[in-house]
Amino acid sequence: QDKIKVGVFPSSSALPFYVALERGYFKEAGIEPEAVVFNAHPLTVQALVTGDVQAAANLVTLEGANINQRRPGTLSYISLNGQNAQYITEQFIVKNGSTAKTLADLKGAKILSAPGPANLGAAKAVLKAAGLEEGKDYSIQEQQMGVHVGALQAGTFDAGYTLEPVASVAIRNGAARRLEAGVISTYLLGRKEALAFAAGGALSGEFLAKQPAVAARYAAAWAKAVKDVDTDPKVRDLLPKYMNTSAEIAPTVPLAKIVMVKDLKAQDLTDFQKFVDIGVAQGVVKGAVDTKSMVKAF
Amino acid sequence: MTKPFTERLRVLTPAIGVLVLVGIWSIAHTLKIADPVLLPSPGETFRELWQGLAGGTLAHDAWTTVLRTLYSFAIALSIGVPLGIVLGASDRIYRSIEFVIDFFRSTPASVVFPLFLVLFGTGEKTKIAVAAFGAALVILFNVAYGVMNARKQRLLAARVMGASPLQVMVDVTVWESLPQTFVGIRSGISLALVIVIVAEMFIGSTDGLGHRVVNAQMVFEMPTMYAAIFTAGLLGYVLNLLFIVMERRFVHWSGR
Amino acid sequence: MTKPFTERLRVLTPAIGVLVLVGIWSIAHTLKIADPVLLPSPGETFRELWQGLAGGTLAHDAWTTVLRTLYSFAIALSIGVPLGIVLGASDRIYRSIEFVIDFFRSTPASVVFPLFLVLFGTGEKTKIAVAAFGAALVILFNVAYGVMNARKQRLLAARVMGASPLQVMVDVTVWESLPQTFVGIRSGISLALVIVIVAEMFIGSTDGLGHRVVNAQMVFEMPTMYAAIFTAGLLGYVLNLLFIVMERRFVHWSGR
Amino acid sequence: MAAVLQPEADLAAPAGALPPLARRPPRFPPGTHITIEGLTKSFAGQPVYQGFELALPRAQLTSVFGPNGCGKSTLINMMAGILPHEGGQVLFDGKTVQDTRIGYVFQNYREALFPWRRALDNILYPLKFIGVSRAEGLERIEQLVQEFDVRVDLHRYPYELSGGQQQLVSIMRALVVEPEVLFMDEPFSALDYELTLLMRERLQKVLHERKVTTLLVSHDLEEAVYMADKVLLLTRRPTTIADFVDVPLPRPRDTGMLTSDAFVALKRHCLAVFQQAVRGGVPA
Amino acid sequence: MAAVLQPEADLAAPAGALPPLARRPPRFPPGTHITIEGLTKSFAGQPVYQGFELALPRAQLTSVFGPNGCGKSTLINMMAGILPHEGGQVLFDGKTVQDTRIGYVFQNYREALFPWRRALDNILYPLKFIGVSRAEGLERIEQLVQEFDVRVDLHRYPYELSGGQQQLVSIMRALVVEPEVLFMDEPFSALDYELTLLMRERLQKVLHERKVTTLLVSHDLEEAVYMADKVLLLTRRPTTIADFVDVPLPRPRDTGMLTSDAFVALKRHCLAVFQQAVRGGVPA
Ligand SMILES: Nc1ncnc2c1ncn2[C@@H]1O[C@H](COP(=O)(O)OP(=O)(O)OP(=O)(O)O)[C@@H](O)[C@H]1O
Ligand SMILES: Nc1ncnc2c1ncn2[C@@H]1O[C@H](COP(=O)(O)OP(=O)(O)OP(=O)(O)O)[C@@H](O)[C@H]1O
Ligand SMILES: [Mg+2]
Ligand SMILES: [Mg+2]
Repeated sequence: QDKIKVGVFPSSSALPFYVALERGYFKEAGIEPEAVVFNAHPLTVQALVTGDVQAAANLVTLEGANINQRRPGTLSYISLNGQNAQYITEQFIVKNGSTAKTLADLKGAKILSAPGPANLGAAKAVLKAAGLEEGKDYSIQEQQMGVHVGALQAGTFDAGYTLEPVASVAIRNGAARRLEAGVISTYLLGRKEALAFAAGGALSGEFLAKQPAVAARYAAAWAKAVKDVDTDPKVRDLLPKYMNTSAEIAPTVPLAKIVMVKDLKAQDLTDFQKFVDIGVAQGVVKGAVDTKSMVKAF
Repeated sequence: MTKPFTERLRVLTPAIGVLVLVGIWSIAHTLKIADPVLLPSPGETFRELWQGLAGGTLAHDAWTTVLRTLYSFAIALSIGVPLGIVLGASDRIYRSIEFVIDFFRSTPASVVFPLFLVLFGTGEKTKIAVAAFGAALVILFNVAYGVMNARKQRLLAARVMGASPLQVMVDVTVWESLPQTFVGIRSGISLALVIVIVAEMFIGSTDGLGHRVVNAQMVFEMPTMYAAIFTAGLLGYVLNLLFIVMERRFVHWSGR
Repeated sequence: MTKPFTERLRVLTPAIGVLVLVGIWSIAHTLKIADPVLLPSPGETFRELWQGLAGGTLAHDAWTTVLRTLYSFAIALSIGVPLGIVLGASDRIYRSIEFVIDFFRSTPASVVFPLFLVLFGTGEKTKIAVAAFGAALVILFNVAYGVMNARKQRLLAARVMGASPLQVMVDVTVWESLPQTFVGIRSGISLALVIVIVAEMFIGSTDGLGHRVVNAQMVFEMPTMYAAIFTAGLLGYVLNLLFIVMERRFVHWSGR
Repeated sequence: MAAVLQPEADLAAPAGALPPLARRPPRFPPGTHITIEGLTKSFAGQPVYQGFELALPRAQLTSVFGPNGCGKSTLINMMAGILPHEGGQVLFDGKTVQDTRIGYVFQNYREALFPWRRALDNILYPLKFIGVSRAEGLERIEQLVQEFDVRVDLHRYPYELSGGQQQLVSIMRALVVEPEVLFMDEPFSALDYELTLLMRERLQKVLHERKVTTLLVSHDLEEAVYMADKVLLLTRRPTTIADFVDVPLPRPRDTGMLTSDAFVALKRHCLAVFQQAVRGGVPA
Repeated sequence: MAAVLQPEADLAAPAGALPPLARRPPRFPPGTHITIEGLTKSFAGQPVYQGFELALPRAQLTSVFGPNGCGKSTLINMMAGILPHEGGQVLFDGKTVQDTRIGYVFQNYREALFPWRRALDNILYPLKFIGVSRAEGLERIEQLVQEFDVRVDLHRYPYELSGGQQQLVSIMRALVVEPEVLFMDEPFSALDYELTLLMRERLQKVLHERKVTTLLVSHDLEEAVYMADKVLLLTRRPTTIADFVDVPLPRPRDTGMLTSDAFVALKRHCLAVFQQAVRGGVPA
């Protein structure tokens, strides 16, 4: 059994990891994984750099692009989590009782955003695309995910650019209503059905180089789990146990579309490159990155 | 006449604090100063607390946090007290490294997490190390002050009796700084608890009160969250209480 | 003979601390104890620091943070000192609300953010209020201890001269607790800075050192991040220095 | 306890064994200023005073003379209202100590000075409670400096002064308020030879002239008798009055008196009483 | 400075005005135990001692008598090595104070006791530095208790004791180590009448028998002369020696001696010198 430490951000996008763990796919592959939970993405990247973890279950792609830009070959994605209006992750919600029907109706609103320059940048870019100007038409402020529901409930903000499963919690609690989801695809990638690959499962470059065979076995187990996630609704039972999702919303909470790198189509690769380029343009990623160097197919 | 009764009542004094806190909380809840969804009633919270402690996982999370806190506090104590005494004894040396102490005292623990992750890896060690570091600084700072403000006459008395500088330290300086050391100790144990919880929240963890708070917040289980917070505060008080009792025992002479 | 020279050197003592810190940092960097991408060299960082202070936004962020810190500290001081004196003067009262003080001292600021958000909204006020709250607790705690450990004889002397309880407080207790008050003040200003930075990190903010640290961390601009952290630590020292100087002026008698 | 019960007992008087109209029986001689009734005090369960009774005459100086640890400091601390007692009461002309202007020279004079104030400001301090202006205060200090030939730099902080200088400052602080009642607990113990003589001579004159009721604790028998109108001789703990001796020597007194027959006889009497009292009693 | 320059001056001697072979001129009489050379000290820029020179004879008791603030405490603090001086040196048989077993009764005896130790443990404390076991220490204390008729509960904490009791504890702590050199700064100031007499009598006997070199600061002239082999009379600041008087009275002495002609004459002489010295000088 090869021991592998996997950095996990406790949210639904870590599902393949827990599926592979619970269904014994790792064990079959001769891998004994240890989950290392991080509540901050930069710490996951750092752990990959220092070799504290060999893999990440769900690492934000812009973070990955960033570190690869600075230190080429730090990590490679083996699967990507795509999101759009169907596979809802990012979305605008409005507080209960709001009359807004489209993004343009957010004129004059106080908006909260998921934290971090990437999220804030995306929210602003989307609103700009919807014809709103920051400062004049709306104000926006980033807030920790944990306070989103409360802030909308209390009416401190009128609307929010937020992520799943927080949005589902807010909606279920009656604190908010979904305004529009999949906004990155629609407004930034330019096609409603395009997948925005905002996160994915990754392996560290060092791990890939030193233990290619183990990496391959890990990827195989991972692929099996990804398939289950795509096809088997029962995997949702794992959400409450590991991934900060209450049992009530687990059956219905939207999940991203998880795709193994080898299954990515040409259009997907283009969309991914475009997604990262937007990050570069916003200054969230330091410089241009060729996304092909960031992914590895198994 | 009424003395024994008042005496008996005195044991209950700390309970007044609890009552005040819960009272304000109840009022805030009844007046709906905050949305009831955001701030649950004390009743709900205590039900949650009781269930969590009796059968649930709260007891386990609390225990994990306590263990981490005690570990880091023990380390902090064994570094902070001796170092504080040594540094406090020499004004020159203290002034020369004051910068480092004040620097790190003024830097949030969450900011130094990355540094400690590099040094101590991703396991338990980092959480304990950061908390120990923070608490040690506070203890050191207080002890050093206690030493610097020690009554000079008593140090001289020991020296004149033939005590070596080391013996003066052990026999007099330590005692003279004891009241201040207890301030440091109590600041330190609270800080250790705070940092452990913050570490559990932000470095990520699979147990502990910080983990519980973050999770409850994510799924918007406010009673669970407040039960965890209340447990944290309660632990802080109990840990402090230990040292309050010790202090009353040992520092009978302060101010005399 | 050599005195004037050593005297002149003494002014430089605090610089030793800076040298020690930067020295360790350099060595760590040179030995590659941490990956250079994670821990930049002091050189890089200081270049970034310099540019940020000279033309960049670092100066603005630092200034914002300082302003918030000073506001909250001023509030904390004006609450903590009087309350600490009043509470410390009566053992009974202090013991009765000790629970509340220890409770909140042991609760991380990040945990009470949601509560303060509800009370103070999302603006500047919340950040300042949380920091003021945390700092006030620490100041209060220290002042109360200072009062409780005051030399009894001096209080009696004032009373016998006809001072009312209030006058005894103002004329003696305040002074007797002054050394401990300064410990509280210095703990308080550091804590205010820490909480302001944490608030800037976690409560939406568009400026301030905390915001800068978080953003730099997200985009992996390590020199920017360390420049911001270094600025924070430096601010902490400078703010402390203010009170070190004041303390030396006012507390000439401690230990006599 | 006694203090608590007193009013009750008074109210119950008609039914009790007390003579009906004796609300305040004239137990104390006329001219009494300070009355101590039923004073009770113990430390760690061991009594120091038990139902202690004393009347101090107005405008006279009473010397207190007793062995170490018999409770002299305890007594004047209780009288001055800074040490709680378990029973009994101390009244100044029927008033409490709060309504009386007192001066107090602590035995532990060092700790009683405020190190954050210069000597001068230490002396001026009590004046703010009796509404005396700073200018007037400085004048009074100037007068004291003249009177007692003070050669201390009053602009220094107490911890920069020698032991005797500190004690001198402490004495000046007690005198500057022109007290009605003055407590002095071994006030000359650290003063030099000449200053002690000067102090004794001037002080007894000044206090007599100004009609200050004074309690002086002293271990120097000669001093105790020389200064006094009455000498209070105390026994070991539990403390009782061994004797309360009148000193009917004329004033103003001078050093010549020290060798007078009357003085020597008084001294001898006091010493005899003291020695007998000391030999008895139990160790504290 | 003087201390620093001394060796240099010695080396340069052949070229200088000093007599060539006089490395250590026999300036001090034989039998000298403590030598003070060129002692210099100032506070806040104002000199207390300037090139102060003194030789104290072995196994004798020297009383120091001088006005308040002249620097008596300062002098013995410097001798005991707890106050730095700016120049000069103090040697005990050519050794430094570190190599000498000393006892010290502080003028500020309260602050010098450790409130976290019971009186008994305070007295035992210095014994650990001279390798005396606790059992032996307790024996010594028992002896002291007998000798000085101590009636203090030594199991109390210092702050539970009266002023005089604290001072007594402080004296016992200084004596328990059986010092070679004993410094006492107004050691009897708070003791009661009888205890003072007892202390004087027993102490002068014990110290003489055990050949302890003693420095006693006292403001009581009678006491100073009665106890002393030599009386050191100091002037006001800047402090110089007004006189260094021999007291050739036989030992053991008793109170009868106080009225002897020789004693009275000595006392009168000392007083005259003192008064002249005090009248001169400037206020501190
Ligand atoms: N806090 C205390 N706890 C216990 N005992 C105490 C306390 N304070 C004083 N005593 C005891 O009370 C007695 C009286 O003390 P007090 O200080 O009044 O004596 P005194 O007559 O002033 O003696 P002295 O002449 O030595 O100053 C002493 O035996 C002392 O031990
Ligand atoms: N820390 C200090 N700063 C300034 N002056 C000081 C300091 N300590 C002492 N002095 C001064 O030095 C002089 C000598 O003080 P010292 O205590 O030696 O006097 P002393 O002879 O012991 O007097 P006393 O008989 O009153 O105890 C005094 O005039 C005092 O004011
Ligand atoms: Mg007394
Ligand atoms: Mg002195």
